[in-house]
Amino acid sequence: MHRALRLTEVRVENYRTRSFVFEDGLACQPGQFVMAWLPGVGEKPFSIAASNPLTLMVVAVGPVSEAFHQLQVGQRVWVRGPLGQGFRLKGRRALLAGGGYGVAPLLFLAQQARQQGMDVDVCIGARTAADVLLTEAFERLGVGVHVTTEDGSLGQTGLVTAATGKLIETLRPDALYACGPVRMLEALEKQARQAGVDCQLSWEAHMRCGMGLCGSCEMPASEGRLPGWLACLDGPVWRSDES
Amino acid sequence: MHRALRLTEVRVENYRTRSFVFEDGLACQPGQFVMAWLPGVGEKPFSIAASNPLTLMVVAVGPVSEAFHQLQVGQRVWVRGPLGQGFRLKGRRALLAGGGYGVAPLLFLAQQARQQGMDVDVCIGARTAADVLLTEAFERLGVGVHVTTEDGSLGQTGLVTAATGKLIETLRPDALYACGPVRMLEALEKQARQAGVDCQLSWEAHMRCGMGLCGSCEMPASEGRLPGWLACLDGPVWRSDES
Amino acid sequence: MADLTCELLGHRLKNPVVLASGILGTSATLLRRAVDAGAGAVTAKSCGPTPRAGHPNPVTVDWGHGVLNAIGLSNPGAAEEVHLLAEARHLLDEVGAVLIASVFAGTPDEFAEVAAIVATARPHILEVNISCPNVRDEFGTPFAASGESAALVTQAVRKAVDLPIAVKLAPNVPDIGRIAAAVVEAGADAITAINTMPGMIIDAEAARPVLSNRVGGISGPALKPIALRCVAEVRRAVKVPIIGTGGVNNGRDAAEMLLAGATAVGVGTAVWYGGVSALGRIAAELEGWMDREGYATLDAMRGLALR
Amino acid sequence: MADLTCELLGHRLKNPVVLASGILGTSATLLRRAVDAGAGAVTAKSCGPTPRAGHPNPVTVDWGHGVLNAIGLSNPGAAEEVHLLAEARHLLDEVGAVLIASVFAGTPDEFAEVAAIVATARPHILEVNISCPNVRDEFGTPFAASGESAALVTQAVRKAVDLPIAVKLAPNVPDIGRIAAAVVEAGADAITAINTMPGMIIDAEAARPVLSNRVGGISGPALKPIALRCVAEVRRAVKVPIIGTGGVNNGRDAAEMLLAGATAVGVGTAVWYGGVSALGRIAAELEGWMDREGYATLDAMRGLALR
Ligand SMILES: Cc1cc2nc3c(=O)[nH]c(=O)nc-3n(C[C@H](O)[C@H](O)[C@H](O)COP(=O)(O)OP(=O)(O)OC[C@H]3O[C@@H](n4cnc5c(N)ncnc54)[C@H](O)[C@@H]3O)c2cc1C
Ligand SMILES: Cc1cc2nc3c(=O)[nH]c(=O)nc-3n(C[C@H](O)[C@H](O)[C@H](O)COP(=O)(O)OP(=O)(O)OC[C@H]3O[C@@H](n4cnc5c(N)ncnc54)[C@H](O)[C@@H]3O)c2cc1C
Ligand SMILES: Cc1cc2nc3c(=O)[nH]c(=O)nc-3n(C[C@H](O)[C@H](O)[C@H](O)COP(=O)(O)O)c2cc1C
Ligand SMILES: Cc1cc2nc3c(=O)[nH]c(=O)nc-3n(C[C@H](O)[C@H](O)[C@H](O)COP(=O)(O)O)c2cc1C
Ligand code: FES
Ligand code: FES
Repeated sequence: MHRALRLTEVRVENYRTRSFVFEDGLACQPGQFVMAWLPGVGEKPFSIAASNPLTLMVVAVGPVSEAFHQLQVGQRVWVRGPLGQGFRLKGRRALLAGGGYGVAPLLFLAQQARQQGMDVDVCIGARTAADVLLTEAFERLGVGVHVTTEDGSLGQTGLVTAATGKLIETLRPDALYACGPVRMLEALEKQARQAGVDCQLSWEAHMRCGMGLCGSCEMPASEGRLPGWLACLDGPVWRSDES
Repeated sequence: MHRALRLTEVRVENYRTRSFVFEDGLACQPGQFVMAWLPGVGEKPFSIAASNPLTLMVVAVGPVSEAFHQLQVGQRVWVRGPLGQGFRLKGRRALLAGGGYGVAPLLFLAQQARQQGMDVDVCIGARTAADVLLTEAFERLGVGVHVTTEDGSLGQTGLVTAATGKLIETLRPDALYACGPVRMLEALEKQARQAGVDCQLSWEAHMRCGMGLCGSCEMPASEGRLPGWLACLDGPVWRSDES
Repeated sequence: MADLTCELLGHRLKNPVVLASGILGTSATLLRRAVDAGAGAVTAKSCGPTPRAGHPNPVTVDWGHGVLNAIGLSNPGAAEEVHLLAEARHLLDEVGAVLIASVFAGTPDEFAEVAAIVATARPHILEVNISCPNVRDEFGTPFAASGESAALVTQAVRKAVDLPIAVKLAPNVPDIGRIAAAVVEAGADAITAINTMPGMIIDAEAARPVLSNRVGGISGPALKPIALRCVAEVRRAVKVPIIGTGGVNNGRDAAEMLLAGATAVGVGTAVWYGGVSALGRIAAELEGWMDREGYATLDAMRGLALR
Repeated sequence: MADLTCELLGHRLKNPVVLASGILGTSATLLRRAVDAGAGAVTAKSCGPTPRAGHPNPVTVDWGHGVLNAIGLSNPGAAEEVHLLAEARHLLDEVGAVLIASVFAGTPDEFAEVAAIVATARPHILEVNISCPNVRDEFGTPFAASGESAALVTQAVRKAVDLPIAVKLAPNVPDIGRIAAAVVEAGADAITAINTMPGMIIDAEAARPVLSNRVGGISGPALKPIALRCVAEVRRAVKVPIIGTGGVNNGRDAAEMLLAGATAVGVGTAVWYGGVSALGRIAAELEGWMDREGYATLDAMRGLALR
């Protein structure tokens, strides 16, 4: 069943991205997601950006996400979850890498890691300066922030892998945690494997049931993932140390 | 749902009465009952004679109770419950009165009362000496036992009310607790009212659902009981202090 | 504070909670008790032409997600039922509650006879139970199974009595809307939806069905989505009032039933989960829920989920 | 140690647990995963003549006593399904598991066409889904609603393929035994009982049905007593094997299904409650239960509750 949760705060994160803070907490792990239903509009998966109070960060790109952006404080969103398998922090030193809404679950992860006293760095990749998200929020947690933009309008010029490549060498993190577009994750997986660093990657797939029943979120087998891997049930986070 | 419980002991109590001891306990109060189902035979209500391990005492009088008497140690009985409202001990001094299988829930009640350090006396009424039940079990608990038989073959001659009448005067119990045939309960209720003593009476009614749905256990309204009183839901124990 | 009053076939209910047939409806005193506990209207246990003892125990089982019952339509017969209903009418008039009688029979003609006898006790409404799943061996497939047979019974009862009649439908049909349309066409003033869904609980260790009748009717939580769907389908098919019944256990469930298009809300198995006071609690919870959600009247929410 | 092997339409299953259609049956790799997790046979997702995207989200909801779904028969179309099934057959042959294909369509002729196409992939068994409750608006009342229409589809498929066929029946009919008899008469080699029961879940605060399709099919715990009753009724009506499906969530549930007369046991929603490994766990629990209760083979317990 869905729980109808009221919004207590709507924060503008950038020109097309808002964070939605709810009245209640939800016991969950970073990397898990919820199915958020806007009655009459639709239901989509969203990563959990904070657990207490529950917070989602939504990029307006289509019907459901744009309807989200119409919501005012006091209105309700219908949520079921938490669903799926999240990240599992390991060791003392974490390197995070995200693109697009992918920084949302990483913020939650960074919060947990810092609480446990870990050293955390995050690489945030974006097309241009206007797309960069959450830098201040990470900084407030005491996380080292490394921005890359494709057009060089902020931070280092290039893809996020430019930043992570160097940081893997210099920081020697115990694991790399990432969420973002498929291409980015594929590049990061390769990078981590070559450097011999564990990685945990949150994959996006087309989700319908979110319950491991319908099969629509099956991911193609890869070097790491077994055949028949379901993003909603076995993921969204895949861990190199689980295969 | 029924729980299938195995018998660990079958005790002969008299020529037509046996106690059945089960492998498991059942959290319940004296005066509550269970519906016991013998698949292929039928299901009937039985008072709980002890809760841990669960014990029922059955008088063989018809199809279900006679099938009970065929059961051997190791066989199973299907039980649902506990159901209904039991006795509630009050004060320091309890007078119990029972006839027929009615002594079964009183034994459980006496055990609880003695554990709480109360003074307990029980009056056991029967037609003849052979029908008298559980005297030793009560004595072992340190309960004062007062037997009456209609033919005078054991104890005092007469009905159980002969004994209770005197004991109400001499013991001044805080309450009278009784289970037995309707006639006996009616007489005891009158006696208690006249003596100004609280009473708690366990009534027998025709039970089908045992769940307060079917209406078959409705008792006629009386001085004490409200109209629409259901033995399975509101009883089987009726308390003079609840009306 | 939301207004819970409800108009049902010309009668005003203090709230939409209706005690469902077969639950505590076996005596005038129990019907009155249900009203005192908070029901707006009460339905008597279904009564047939002649006395029936019903099935031997076990007749009910709570299987974890609902109750399964095969009481077997125990009833005192129509002649005796008249006294029961007359006394009930008397006890309910004292407190201004609505009495619904319920009848079943083996043929349309017999339905008419039983209805005519029972009507002499002047219940406010007559419910026609064409859907009891527990006696099919004796009476063949229930009348609720097809629009034709359902309409035949309805017509017969319609001619026999001048009371408003509600026909009670079964969920185990491919298209309940079609059957509702047929009985309304045949003269039904209202629809009660639904009766229990036929089911069987087997005890694995006993290697037997638990109920002595083997098959029984599912009620309670497991029935709710079936009932909501049936009420919605009936609502789309006909305009008459619906007594939406099945799995209502709290005020929010009652709200869902109203949102699906029910006029009033039947409650049965909730009495097992919460005692007789569940009737009044459900009405009170509904009021609280309406206040929180900003509905002032039942009309404001009725059928809203079908928009 | 009890012998769990099971003969189904000429094929030997290592255990009677069959992955039900529509659960994880959308690819060869997922079908193989279900086998690796412990299923004795697996059913592919129902496939129709042409590709279908299915309904928009929400398509499923866990409502506390079961799941309601209206996926909307998403499928790649028969032509594409042939590749999926051929690959699945290949992956399952490696481990000796049985593959059941499933088809649906809008007319008996179309059923025959789809069946003939799908049969070219040589699944071991073909399931004929005449009972999906989620597409009735598009295809009219489901074929499972009457013996006549069910028989027409069965005959058409029977003529089109030389594979053993199991016809999958719906619970929302007055007399499932009669429909089973009609399809067996028409050439069905087995019956799958049952598909989901049509239901609706309304979210009170949203004042809307949760599923975008409004109506969906009930599966899981709430369906179990309906399924057991249907299996028992089908068992009494016909002699062919039954794949008993509905609400089986543990080994004891599987035992109940076998005691009701099922030959094999379909499992779907348990995968939500317990993950894919539920399939193997159910088989293992059934074995443990049989050992404790003293059944050496499935035959020893099959239909025992109907004595
Ligand atoms: C596990 C998981 C977690 C997710 N977490 C989040 C989250 O935290 N925040 C969030 O905003 N979204 C998240 N998404 C994506 C989200 O579920 C929706 O897909 C997204 O909101 C678009 O839905 P829509 O109905 O608005 O538009 P749709 O009609 O579904 O999409 C419109 C178009 O935008 C494209 N698109 C989809 N997502 C994006 C994107 N992020 N950036 C650019 N184009 C896109 C689609 O491919 C399509 O072409 C997550 C998805 C998954 C599977
Ligand atoms: C709340 C409650 C608690 C009960 N507790 C017990 C209990 O602890 N032990 C117990 O043995 N029974 C108890 N009973 C009675 C029991 O439920 C059955 O009624 C009894 O076992 C007879 O059932 P039967 O199927 O064997 O015979 P039935 O066919 O039901 O009865 C056979 C005949 O015996 C008569 N009869 C029923 N009970 C008795 C009796 N006790 N003495 C003499 N005649 C009787 C009946 O009126 C009938 O004429 C209790 C009943 C209730 C309502
Ligand atoms: C014990 C029991 C007895 C019932 N007897 C009858 C009956 O006699 N006539 C009838 O029309 N419905 C009868 N029903 C069905 C109920 O009236 C109601 O339709 C059904 O239980 C669904 O509602 P619920 O889920 O609130 O119980 C009975 C139900 C139960 C549980
Ligand atoms: C998400 C989902 C999708 C389903 N899709 C199909 C389908 O495509 N074809 C079919 O015949 N049955 C389908 N079913 C019904 C199942 O095969 C099964 O009959 C039903 O779920 C009851 O079994 P269960 O309680 O074990 O889930 C589906 C069920 C679910 C839950
Ligand atoms: S979304 Fe249905 S299985 Fe993952
Ligand atoms: S036995 Fe059914 S109400 Fe008491």
